[in-house]
Amino acid sequence: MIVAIMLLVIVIGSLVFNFLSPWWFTEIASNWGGIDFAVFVTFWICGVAFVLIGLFMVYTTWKYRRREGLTAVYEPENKRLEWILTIVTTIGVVGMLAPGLWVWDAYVNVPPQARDVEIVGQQWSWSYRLPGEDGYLGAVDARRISVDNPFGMDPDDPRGQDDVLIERAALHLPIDRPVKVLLRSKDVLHDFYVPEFRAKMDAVPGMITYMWFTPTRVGTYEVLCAELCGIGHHTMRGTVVVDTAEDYDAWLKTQATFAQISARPEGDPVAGQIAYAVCAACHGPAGEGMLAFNAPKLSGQDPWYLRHQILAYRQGLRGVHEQDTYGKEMAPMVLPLIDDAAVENVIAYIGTLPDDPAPQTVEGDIHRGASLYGGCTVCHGSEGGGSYGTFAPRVAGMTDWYLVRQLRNFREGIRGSHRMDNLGKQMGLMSRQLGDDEAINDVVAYINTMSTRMTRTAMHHTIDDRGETDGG
Amino acid sequence: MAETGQQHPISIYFWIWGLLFVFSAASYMVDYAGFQGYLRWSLIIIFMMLKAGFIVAIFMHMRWERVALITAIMLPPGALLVLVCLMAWESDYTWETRIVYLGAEIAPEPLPPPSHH
Amino acid sequence: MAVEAQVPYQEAIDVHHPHSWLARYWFSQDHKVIAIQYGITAIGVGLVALVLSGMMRLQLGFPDSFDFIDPEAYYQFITMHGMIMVIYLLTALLLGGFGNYLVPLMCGARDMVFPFVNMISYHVYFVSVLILLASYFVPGGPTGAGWTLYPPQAILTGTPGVDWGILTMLVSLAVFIVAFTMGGLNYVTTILQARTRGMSLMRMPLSIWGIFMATVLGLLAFPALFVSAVMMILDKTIGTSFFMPAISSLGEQLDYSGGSPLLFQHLFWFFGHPEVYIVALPAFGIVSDLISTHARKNIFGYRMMVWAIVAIGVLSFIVWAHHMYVSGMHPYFGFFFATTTLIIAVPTAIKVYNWTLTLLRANIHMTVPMLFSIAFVITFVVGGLTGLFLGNVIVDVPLSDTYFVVAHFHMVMGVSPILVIFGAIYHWYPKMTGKMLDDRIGQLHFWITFLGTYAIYYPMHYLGFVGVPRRYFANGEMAIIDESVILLNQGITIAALIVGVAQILFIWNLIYSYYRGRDSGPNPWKATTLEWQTPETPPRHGNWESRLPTVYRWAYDYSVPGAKDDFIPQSEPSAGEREGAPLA
Amino acid sequence: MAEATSTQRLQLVEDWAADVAVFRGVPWGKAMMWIFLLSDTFIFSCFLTSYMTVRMTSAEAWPNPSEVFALEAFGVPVPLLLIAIMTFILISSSGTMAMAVNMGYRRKRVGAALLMVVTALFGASFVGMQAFEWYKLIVEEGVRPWGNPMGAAQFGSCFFMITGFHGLHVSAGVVYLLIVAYRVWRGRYEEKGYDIVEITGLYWHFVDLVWVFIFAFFYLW
Repeated sequence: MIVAIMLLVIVIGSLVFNFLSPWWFTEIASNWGGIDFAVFVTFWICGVAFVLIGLFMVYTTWKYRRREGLTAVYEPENKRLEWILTIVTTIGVVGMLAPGLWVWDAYVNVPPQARDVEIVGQQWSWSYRLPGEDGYLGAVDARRISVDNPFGMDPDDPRGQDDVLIERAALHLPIDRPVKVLLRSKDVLHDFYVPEFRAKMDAVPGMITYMWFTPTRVGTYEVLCAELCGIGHHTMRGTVVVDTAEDYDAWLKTQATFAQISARPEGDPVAGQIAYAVCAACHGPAGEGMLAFNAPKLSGQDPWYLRHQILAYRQGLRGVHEQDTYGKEMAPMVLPLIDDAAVENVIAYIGTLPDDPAPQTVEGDIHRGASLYGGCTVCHGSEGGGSYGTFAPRVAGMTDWYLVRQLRNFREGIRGSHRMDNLGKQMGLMSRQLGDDEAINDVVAYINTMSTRMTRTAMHHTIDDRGETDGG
Repeated sequence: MAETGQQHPISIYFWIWGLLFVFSAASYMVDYAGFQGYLRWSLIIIFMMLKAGFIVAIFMHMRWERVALITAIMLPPGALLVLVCLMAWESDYTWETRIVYLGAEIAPEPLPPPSHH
Repeated sequence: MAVEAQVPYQEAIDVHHPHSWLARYWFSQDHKVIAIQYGITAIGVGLVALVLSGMMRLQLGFPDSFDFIDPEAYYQFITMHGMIMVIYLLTALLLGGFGNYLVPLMCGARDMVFPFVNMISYHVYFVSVLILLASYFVPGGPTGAGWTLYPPQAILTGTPGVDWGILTMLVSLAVFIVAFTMGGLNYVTTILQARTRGMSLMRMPLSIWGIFMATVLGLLAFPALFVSAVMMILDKTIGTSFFMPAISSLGEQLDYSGGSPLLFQHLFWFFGHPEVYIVALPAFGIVSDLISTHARKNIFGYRMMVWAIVAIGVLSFIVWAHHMYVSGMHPYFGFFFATTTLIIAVPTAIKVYNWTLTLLRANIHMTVPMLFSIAFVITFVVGGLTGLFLGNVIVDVPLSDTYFVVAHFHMVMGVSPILVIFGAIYHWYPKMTGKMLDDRIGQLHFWITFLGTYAIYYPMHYLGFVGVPRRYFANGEMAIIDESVILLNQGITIAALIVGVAQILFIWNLIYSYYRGRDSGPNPWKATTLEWQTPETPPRHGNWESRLPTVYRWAYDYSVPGAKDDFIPQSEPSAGEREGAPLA
Repeated sequence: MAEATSTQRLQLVEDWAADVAVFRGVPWGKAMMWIFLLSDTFIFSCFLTSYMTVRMTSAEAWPNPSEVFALEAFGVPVPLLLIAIMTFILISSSGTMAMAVNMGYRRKRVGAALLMVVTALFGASFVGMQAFEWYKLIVEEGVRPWGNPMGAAQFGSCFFMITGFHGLHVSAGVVYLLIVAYRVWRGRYEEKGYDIVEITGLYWHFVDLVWVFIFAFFYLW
């Protein structure tokens, strides 16, 4: 008796859950309504089958439960019934499969007017490449990938010169124009997944995969990685912005091509020195950082990181959170750097400043810090030297009080909370591992031990610390 | 009963032995003579299948086994044929993306426009 | 006559009568002892995996609350949990445990055809478990590559356990495959060549059919895993490039070139999909027998059931790439694999119909094994139907790699087989020990497990509809996630913890009833199959007296009209019913 | 002919429907060996399929095995010379094995044992030549599992892996043969019958069979 009742509860309960559930697909933002339709068909055919079988079991377990005088009927088989059920099932299966294959056919056949976009996955960020005016993407080779050529472009391929390179920033797409997405991976498997687009495809190293869709709704969408790609898998986020045609064209004009990037003159430290005068007021004449002005040490920091942060301030990705007092102070300070050349100059000048380890002010439990730092190693390096590959800045030998504050800001969402700031979001997710302020102090205290080690190494061998740490 | 199990005139083994020598020599000659392309591949496969067939049928006595055993052993490798065919198709596809998009050296100049499957 | 000549068992038994504890319980060649060895080891290692799943749920329900779970540890949990559950618990318990115990008894044989090989099989399995568990004690800990172990990720920096963990995992798998092959050859040969008189294939209980087909699948599918494990070990240790193309990992150029990551995925799933049925088919078979026995009714459509098992087994070799729809394989494969996958749904559905139709006009004894069987059917229906979503290629696209997949495969090859295993243990424990398991504890264990697992996995499908990706250590701020999703996750975690803790009831019942349980007698369920007709309970080594039993009928003569009892054992001669014999 | 097939079909159904044993008259050991060989077939096929895949996906040139494995004879490089000799040796070992089986069933146990020892010797010489070939490839041609001067890295990887795995099978077979030969010679199977020789033979022929495929697909293709 109770079994029949419980089965009934399960069938009815599942139905009620389904109809009351607030959990369903997000509103679609691409042409793949067909996918939703196929899900819909499958869902209802399966739902009806579930309810029928469930209710049938309720009936049998209630009607034929053990009772006085009840005997089972001996009935080895019933050919007719079995055939009918087989045929009904087959019809149901065909009913699901036919629309499924129909839509799949559309999914794998790209319309000829679709424009190519290349998506490059790496641990743990997304980059993009658009063919320039010629409509072709230039040749690439994993062997060419380096700090200076993150996309592995072939510099001799004429078709690659006008390719637009968007490194670790948002991808913009024009609305209502089909795009063919070509996926490439530098290292491991990734999967480009925007829930609102429904479409999804793995990026596989050593080959190119593809899918296509047409964005149909203007908006900003979050990109997730849907294929396990290492310990940063859950932090591998990106942004896709679907624009109107005009907005898209305006955005495209601001993006640099491969040729422009290659032709960029190196920064001029002499010109940079003049611009640096403004910075020196807070960051110190030698870029050593000053606690009194809450300004961190700049000397010895990787140039790509400095560039990225200056741009983040300029674009309003950083220093906008209302609780980020010092960030908000910094934000207007980058405005005098009016163009890319000015930024490059000042970075070049900072590169000439002496890299003396910052004084140590933070104390904590080094052993606990060492074990907590385990999770940081993959990106920041076991010696805290940072890595361009993971876009993680150097932390060893930098101003430790600044690290403490930034870790706190990350953890509490004061920094890295801007929806377009995917790298900040990444650090935010990782920093949650440090449960309390004590943990932050411990880990920074451990980082301080690296800076002493680093200085010693530098004194004895005078080798480049980045070369040292990247090996691990 | 075991004594009568798989006992066959010894001459047949000599015959097959000789035949295997001939087929091996023939497949070796395919290489020596430098045949190329489909002719080479089909000859290699023909001689290979002949050799494999004789080893299984005569040396391993499959020819004299009952049909139940023959079917039980010979049918399951059909799954492997599916695997091999699909993997060949798959490899060809992977190779194509490497040539078309990853600028492998064999790529002809100029490249054809990106093809859509 | 040839077979009879090969069975000089009577002497063998006397010679082999073991005396010391070690000879009796460790170096035993008795299939029943080996079965229990397999069972205890598998359940033991399964408990480890259960604890790991509890820790994963803690992190998912209440992120940032547990210091000791960092991303590294989390990915190690999911990997070890998955691998242990699929291979070292389910495969080992269903085939090594139930296969070993039931095959000779139900076929009417004295033992496996090669008992010595069978014993070695268990020892090698034990070694593979030790190697697996050793990965928690090697530098860097176990691998965190996910149970699918996809390269390049599995052997590159950025994944936990990339130096030692992955190697212990791969070596352990290879060793397991050796163990399985030794056991599996025995099961298959015993079923094919060493049945008793009168036991034709079409009179075999469905349990044996399921175990037989699953073992055949294992013998043919595990090679693919073995080969890929060998190649990945070579890629990792001596730098070959089978699965590794040119790679720039974390900013560093590696020496690999030209390999194909997709090759691994194809090989893995060429093993992996049959593996699903290696777990499912024995469960299908066993549950058929449980339902028939406890409903006092013949299984409905026996012949269809057999052919469905065979069809599922054959088809399982040509559906593997439905795990790879969005892997970037040749796009046209989608058509082929979606079609074959949905074809396999037909025989599977027939099995479900026949289970429910067996209940129709039956006399259902709501014993604990019956409860678990009914729970299996409803759980399997949900798991099977959601499988159609994932098999129907385009529907898989938005759902793959989301929690829908997690919910689906836990329903269909996690909870379903486990429910059958519980039912089977309640069913056969009396034969193994001579004692009944306690009924009240059993009922309690059943209700918590059944309702609890349903509460875990049914709502989890909806996380997948929302689009929440799987294998995320923490979701953080994600555009598609709102408060309600977080709440749902917490609810699932609480249900999972309750179910996990409730398994103590089961373990307690096993131990308690061994000492205090009611005596069962030889055939407490009044079942027809041969294992219940042994002269002794538990049966001694050799199973039967000097004469092997002879089989006169199929395994499902329950409630035969005109019969004295509501069951007629398979070994009962059909003397009294020659005229109106209902069986064709 | 048609009549024969129809009786065969009948026999097929009868055998599968029989009680006790499906393979009538087939001893347990032989049935088990056949099923094991089936499983082993899947192992080698997966190795060869992987080889096919990496070779077909390779964008780099595949070294020409005919040149790589050439051997200098009388001052002239002869393509695949050693491989051809190895092939003939393995075929000969299969021949002697087949006759050992025959001898066994005739209960000529000394002859069977001797022929098995000859088979094992052929096998051992095969492994020896294989070792020489590896040596030549590694030391003289500079082929390594992770790379080679001639082209795609997978050439070496596949070669060492596949021939290595086959070589292990041959070596295990040699040991197996010697053990069984010794027991046959001692008369251990006088009562039980000589199925064991046939079972050993099945394994040995299988090893030869695998070589046929390796020869065709790796060396000639």
